[in-house]
Amino acid sequence: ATLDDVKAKGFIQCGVSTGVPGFSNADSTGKWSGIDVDACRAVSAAIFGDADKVKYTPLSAKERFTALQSGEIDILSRNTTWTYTRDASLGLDFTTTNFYDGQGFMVRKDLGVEKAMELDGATVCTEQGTTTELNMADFFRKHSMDYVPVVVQKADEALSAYASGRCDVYTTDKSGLAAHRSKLSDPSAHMILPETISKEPLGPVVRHGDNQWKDIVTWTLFVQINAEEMGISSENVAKIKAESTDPGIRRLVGAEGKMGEALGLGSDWAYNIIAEVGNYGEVFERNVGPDTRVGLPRGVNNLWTEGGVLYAPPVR
Amino acid sequence: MAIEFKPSPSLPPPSNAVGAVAWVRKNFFSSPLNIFLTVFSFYILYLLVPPTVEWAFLDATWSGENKDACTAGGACWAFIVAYFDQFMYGLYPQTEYWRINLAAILLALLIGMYAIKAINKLILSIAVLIVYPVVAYFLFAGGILGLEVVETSLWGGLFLTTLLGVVGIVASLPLGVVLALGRRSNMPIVKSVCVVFIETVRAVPLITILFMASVMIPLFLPDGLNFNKLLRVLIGITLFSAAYMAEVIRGGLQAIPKGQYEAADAMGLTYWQSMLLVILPQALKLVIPGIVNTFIGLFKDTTLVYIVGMFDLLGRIQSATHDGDWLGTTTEGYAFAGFIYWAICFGMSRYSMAVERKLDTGHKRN
Amino acid sequence: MSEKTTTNTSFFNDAGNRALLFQVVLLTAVVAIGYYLFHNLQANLQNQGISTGFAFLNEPAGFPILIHLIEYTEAGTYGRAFLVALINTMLISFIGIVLATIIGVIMGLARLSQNWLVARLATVYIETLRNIPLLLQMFFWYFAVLAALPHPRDSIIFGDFFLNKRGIYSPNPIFQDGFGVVIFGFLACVVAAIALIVWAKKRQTRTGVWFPAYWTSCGIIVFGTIACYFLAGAPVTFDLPEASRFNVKGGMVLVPEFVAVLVALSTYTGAFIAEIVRAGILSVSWGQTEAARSLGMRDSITQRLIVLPQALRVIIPPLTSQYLNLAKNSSLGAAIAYPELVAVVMGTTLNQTGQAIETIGLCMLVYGSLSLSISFFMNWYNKKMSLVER
Amino acid sequence: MTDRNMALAQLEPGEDAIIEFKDVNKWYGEFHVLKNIDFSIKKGERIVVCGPSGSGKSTMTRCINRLEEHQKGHILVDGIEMNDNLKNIEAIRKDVGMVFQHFNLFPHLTILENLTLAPIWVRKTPKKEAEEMAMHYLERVKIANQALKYPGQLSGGQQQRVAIARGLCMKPRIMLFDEPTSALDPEMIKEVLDVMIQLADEGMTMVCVTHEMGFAKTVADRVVFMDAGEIVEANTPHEFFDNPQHDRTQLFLSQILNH
Amino acid sequence: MTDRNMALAQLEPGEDAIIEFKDVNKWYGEFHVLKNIDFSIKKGERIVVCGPSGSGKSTMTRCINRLEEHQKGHILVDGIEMNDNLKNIEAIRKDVGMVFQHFNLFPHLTILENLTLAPIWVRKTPKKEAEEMAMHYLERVKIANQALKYPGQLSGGQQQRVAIARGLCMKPRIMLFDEPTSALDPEMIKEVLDVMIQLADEGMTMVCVTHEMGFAKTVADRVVFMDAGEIVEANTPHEFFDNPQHDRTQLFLSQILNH
Ligand SMILES: Nc1ncnc2c1ncn2[C@@H]1O[C@H](COP(=O)(O)OP(=O)(O)OP(=O)(O)O)[C@@H](O)[C@H]1O
Ligand SMILES: Nc1ncnc2c1ncn2[C@@H]1O[C@H](COP(=O)(O)OP(=O)(O)OP(=O)(O)O)[C@@H](O)[C@H]1O
Ligand SMILES: [Mg+2]
Ligand SMILES: [Mg+2]
Repeated sequence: ATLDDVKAKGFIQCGVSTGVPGFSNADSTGKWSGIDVDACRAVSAAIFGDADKVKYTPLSAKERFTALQSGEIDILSRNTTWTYTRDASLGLDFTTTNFYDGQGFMVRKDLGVEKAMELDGATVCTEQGTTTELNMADFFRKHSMDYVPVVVQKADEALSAYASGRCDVYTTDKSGLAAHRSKLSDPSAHMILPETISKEPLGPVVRHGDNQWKDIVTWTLFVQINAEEMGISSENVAKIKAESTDPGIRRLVGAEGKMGEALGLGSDWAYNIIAEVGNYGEVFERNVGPDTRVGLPRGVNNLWTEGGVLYAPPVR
Repeated sequence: MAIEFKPSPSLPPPSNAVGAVAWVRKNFFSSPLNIFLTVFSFYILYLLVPPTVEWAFLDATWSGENKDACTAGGACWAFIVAYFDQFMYGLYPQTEYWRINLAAILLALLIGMYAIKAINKLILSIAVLIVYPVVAYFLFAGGILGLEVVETSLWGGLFLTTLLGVVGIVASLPLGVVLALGRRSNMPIVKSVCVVFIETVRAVPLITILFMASVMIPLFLPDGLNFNKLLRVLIGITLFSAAYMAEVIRGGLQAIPKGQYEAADAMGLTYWQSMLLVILPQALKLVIPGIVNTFIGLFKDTTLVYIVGMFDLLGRIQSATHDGDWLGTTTEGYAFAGFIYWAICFGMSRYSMAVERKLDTGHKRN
Repeated sequence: MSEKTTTNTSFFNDAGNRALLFQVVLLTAVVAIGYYLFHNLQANLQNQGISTGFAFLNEPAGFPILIHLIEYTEAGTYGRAFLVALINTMLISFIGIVLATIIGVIMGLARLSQNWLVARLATVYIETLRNIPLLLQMFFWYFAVLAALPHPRDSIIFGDFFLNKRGIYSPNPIFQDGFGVVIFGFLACVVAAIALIVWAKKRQTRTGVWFPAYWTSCGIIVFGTIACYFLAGAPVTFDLPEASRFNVKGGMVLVPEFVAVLVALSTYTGAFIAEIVRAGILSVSWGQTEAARSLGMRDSITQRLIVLPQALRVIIPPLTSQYLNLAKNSSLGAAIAYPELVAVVMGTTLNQTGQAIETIGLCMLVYGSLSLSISFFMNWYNKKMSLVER
Repeated sequence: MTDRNMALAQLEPGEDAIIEFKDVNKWYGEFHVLKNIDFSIKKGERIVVCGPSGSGKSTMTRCINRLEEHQKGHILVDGIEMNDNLKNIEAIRKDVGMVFQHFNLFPHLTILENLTLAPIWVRKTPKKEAEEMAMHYLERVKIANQALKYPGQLSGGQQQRVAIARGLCMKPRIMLFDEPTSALDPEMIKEVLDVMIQLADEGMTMVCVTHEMGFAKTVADRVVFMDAGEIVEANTPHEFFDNPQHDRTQLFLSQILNH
Repeated sequence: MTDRNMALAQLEPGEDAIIEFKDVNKWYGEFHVLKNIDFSIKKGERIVVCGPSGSGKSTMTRCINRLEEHQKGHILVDGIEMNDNLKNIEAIRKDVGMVFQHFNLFPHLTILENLTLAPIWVRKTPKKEAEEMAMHYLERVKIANQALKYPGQLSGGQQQRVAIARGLCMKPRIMLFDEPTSALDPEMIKEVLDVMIQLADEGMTMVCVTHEMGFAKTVADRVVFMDAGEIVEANTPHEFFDNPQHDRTQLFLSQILNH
């Protein structure tokens, strides 16, 4: 089973993108960061009590599924959209969603386009082998608009092609758009159109058939969401563990019961996740929040209690 | 009675036959077509050279923090300067650069030692081919003697390019020899296995092989058995160029006269003795140009690892040009990469010519 | 007589047995490894519930393809997409081979030119392009050249032709009724031209009198066809490109991806071909040229009848490998959005269906047969050439 | 020096000269290879050129059909001056046949095609006629039965004879031979010389670079001896062999005869 | 035919035979190249093999050290049968030296290395010893001073002598020569034959394919004449030249002697 393998080799092999700021991106010293990276780090914290026992494999969109299928990586955490076909026939299991996204369009401001419906006849750049490619096709077909697709092998090159003026429009998930816009030389000269043309639930993916591993990855995220809901953060978790009397919280941080055992983990697994990586809100703010270069609002990715859709099953 | 013969003195040629004027006339203006070609060539030079010189030198900017520093309108070499370390070493930790440098110096020293007569070439070769790789591996990867472990995923830049090239070259040669011998074997199964392998590999693009190596091999291995991606890519590259190498070497083997095989047989040498002592030394020497061409091809082909998500020199440059601070420096990046690859490949081909000449005077003098 | 014929030999010392044994071991090893890999593959596929088989080829693809010579929409099947990609690969290979050959021959001859400057320029061209990786050259042609071209709004316009970042736009001919007449006229002209050449050749054999048949027949084909065209009432209208909001609309367009791949492939391979051509020509000794000259033959005839036929023998085999390389290298087009086989099949299709084995197998099969057919054709041609010679 | 050239010039009236060298000089780069060659050859004359290796014999001969350019002086062949004019060169080359030491047959063509190529393409002879003529010459050199073979299938002597027949097929008025026998073994040399003697008997103008002194004695009208790019001596074979004027010639002859 | 073979067999008692051919047949594909060769050679005998080109002389010789395989019959060398047994072949080849017409020296090795290669790798002689022995044989063939040159730097006759020395260095008991002089000029032929005569005098068993009839007369114990894959006649030189039994032999000899 994957868990045993991972424990035996001492680290998690995590498949990430080749560089989307805020989601998974390596800095000039080779240190990876981003929401997708933190997903892997949280799992590592749950298993090893140390968030840094992760090795990263940068993958282009077209390599990613094969890499996971073949066992090259243990978790694919690389803004991958959860779709029916992928879940059902690729030999993959989507765990849960850590980022609710939707596809959008980015254009140059001086083009004078305000709405996606004005894009008839435009040239559109996107990355090869993604749902984006299909959504784009569906969108233009649905509205019987003409377009010229320029499908580039890697996201980076697709962005380059857009930047060099090969295309009028760059399309990908809106989070990606924001991240990519931050990479452009003059971000303010580009705008993201208001429409969202698809649902893009993004989350970590694991191989089909290993339920234990799937549960670990799934519940790692649920722990982070629950922690935010309960107000537990990396800052106060130690204090809370020592002082809290709320049985729900005590169960979560491992002060009571042996919740980790069912997953094959230690009882402080959730504690470690929160201590090492933080709760969901922390992860979001740190990587893509308004104060970062990417600058995304919390929006739909907020707790259900705050008007978002994040709703994690209780840990009990 | 015999008239004495004194050869008339040699006169200098008429001025229109030699010297700069004659040279110019003969090379540039000897016929209408020639005149046209000359004018046309000068026009092309005029189109290409001044703007290039202006862009690359006169108007270039050599230092700066980001693209905004490059205001002169020429090349923005500041970008290369800023990213130079990454282009050379990839994401290898800065504090550990000395390990790569040390390995490079060691290799240069070892190769330089070939020039010294007193050293036994066999021992030296063993050192270069067996001891050195082990030492270099531990230097690069670390993990012993208190060296910090450096993940292969951090290896990149020119370092990775060189590593892929050198390992591919060193490993594909012996494999190519074996395949070539196999293809010329008179054992039908050995022969067909080699033929099928060589022809299949030669028929498909390197990309497919790299793709297989980088993501598909694990599908063919039992659960849990897996090995490093860099290693898999190396194996892919090696197999690929071994197939080409085999064909080159086969050409050399075919050029050795049958008499040499027979003489070796008649002297009682075994198959492997006669190959190693008699046939291969001659065959390999014959095909040095072909071997070097394969090396150069291999070295250039290492750029394809970029497509399977490894960051060699080209990959590093390509991703650096996406840095928001340096957007629009694509041309500089490509020019730099082009120059490095060119210098190495061109150097290799010239070096091989020199080696060939040297071996030539050494052995065949008829 | 035969009392001491056979000294008993151990089984392993017999040359035949040894060879047999070795081969059996090798075969067993190959089969065993093959079986082992296959077995693992099956187990892995089963474990992970990955579907297998080629049924996906009949399912709708749902993704667009930039360049399609045959009818293709997003509603087409994966099989259709595969076909489109295959045609794109063959298209770029074929045009690339033709262009590379032309460039190679010109550059090879230029390097042998008496004109010092021309020879040097050709040398610089060859030594530069040969020693820089093709992928880099593709990136260069795509991104650097793309950057240099104007936005569609500031298109460079020559009459009905537009040049901008989106490509080269030209009028697209639309054939009306009556175009059949033109085609028929064209074919008739070709037949007439061939007849003329045959007649001229016959007459020359008979009487020795020359007739410039090649130029005349070119004239017949060109002017005859034009005449037919107007006689038929000019049955072609043009869909002219015109500037629209984002792009130039209508007309025929050569997209930058195609142009970049084509330029990169043909200039790169052309540099190799140039060296092959040069070596081939140099392999024909100067004595041959001198002999022809001393017989009073003009240099053009000497080249055509004496030097070239002999040089071709040396040129063709290495030329074949260059053609094969070009076909395989077209797969690098995937890196810059040219929708060829690797991009469409190993890229998008593989990603949507997840069937790595089938898609990669398909690709390898295609390249294998493409390579085979090129070398088959070239071997046939080579044989024909050498038959004529010997 | 001048008087030596005068002496040579006196030998030629020059009126019915078919080849005239007037003070010809040639350089290879800085190297002065032909010095003041002043010499003419009458119609029907048979000239043998000899001299030490490197003395410029080949160069002089090749100037006659402008396989080499000269830089000073004039060469007139059949009254036409050899200069950059392509028309002239073509016209002369039609009239001047040349046989090379290394044959230079076209290996990709049959013997017959080797012979008919130039007549068909240069002289515009009908193919049939050209072939008949070719067969005629092949018979003369006694290898008509080899017509459909390729050069690679013939022996050296046979190849050399094909080369001669090829030259003859253009019906040249002048034939140049550049050491046509030095690559052959004695038996083959005899074959080839026989053919040349036969040609000579028919009155063709011939310039032949050779060291076959037997041939020179039998056939030549004049023997020209060159050294260091100059014509040292030109005389009838009789005078040349029995009574050489220059000490250089004497030295050379003594070496050849002793060999 | 049978009685001829009988006659030949009678000449050999066969007891101390060192090479025995027993009814040997060989085919190249469909082509029957050796037919019923039945013949034996005594220790110390010197055999000269002659016959027209293509008659199978080389093939027969090369069967002795199994550079060629035979398909029927038996060949025994030193009592060991030549068959697929690798051990046997290796053992025989150590004992049988061969000198090829085209020398087949190894061009990438010096003369000395050419000579010491087999002793060192096959006989496992220490390098020093092998070199001493090599120098000894080089002296015997009078080219010790060339030891450090490469084959390409020697003349044909010298190369041939190196080839002989190389064969001798394995201290073989049998030497096979396949037309060792046919590529040489008369002067060099003499040099080489002298060396061979010297060897013969020392009692080595020799099989020599040659058309040097002088050599045959001086040295051979028996002359074997082959045609069309058969041994037509085998006899002492005296008998063979003065009193050939078969008209085929007579015809052949008349050609050779008239040449
Ligand atoms: N292309 C060339 N460039 C420079 N020097 C040359 C060239 N061709 C010939 N020479 C020199 O010109 C001189 C005359 O050459 P030529 O071939 O005419 O001599 P030759 O009298 O025919 O000698 P041989 O009897 O050896 O054929 C020689 O010294 C030769 O080295
Ligand atoms: N490898 C081969 N395949 C087919 N036929 C062969 C082969 N080698 C030799 N032959 C034929 O076998 C016959 C005998 O050849 P062999 O070399 O023994 O003749 P030979 O007597 O040595 O002639 P020569 O005096 O010309 O060397 C010849 O007709 C030759 O054509
Ligand atoms: Mg000469
Ligand atoms: Mg023979």
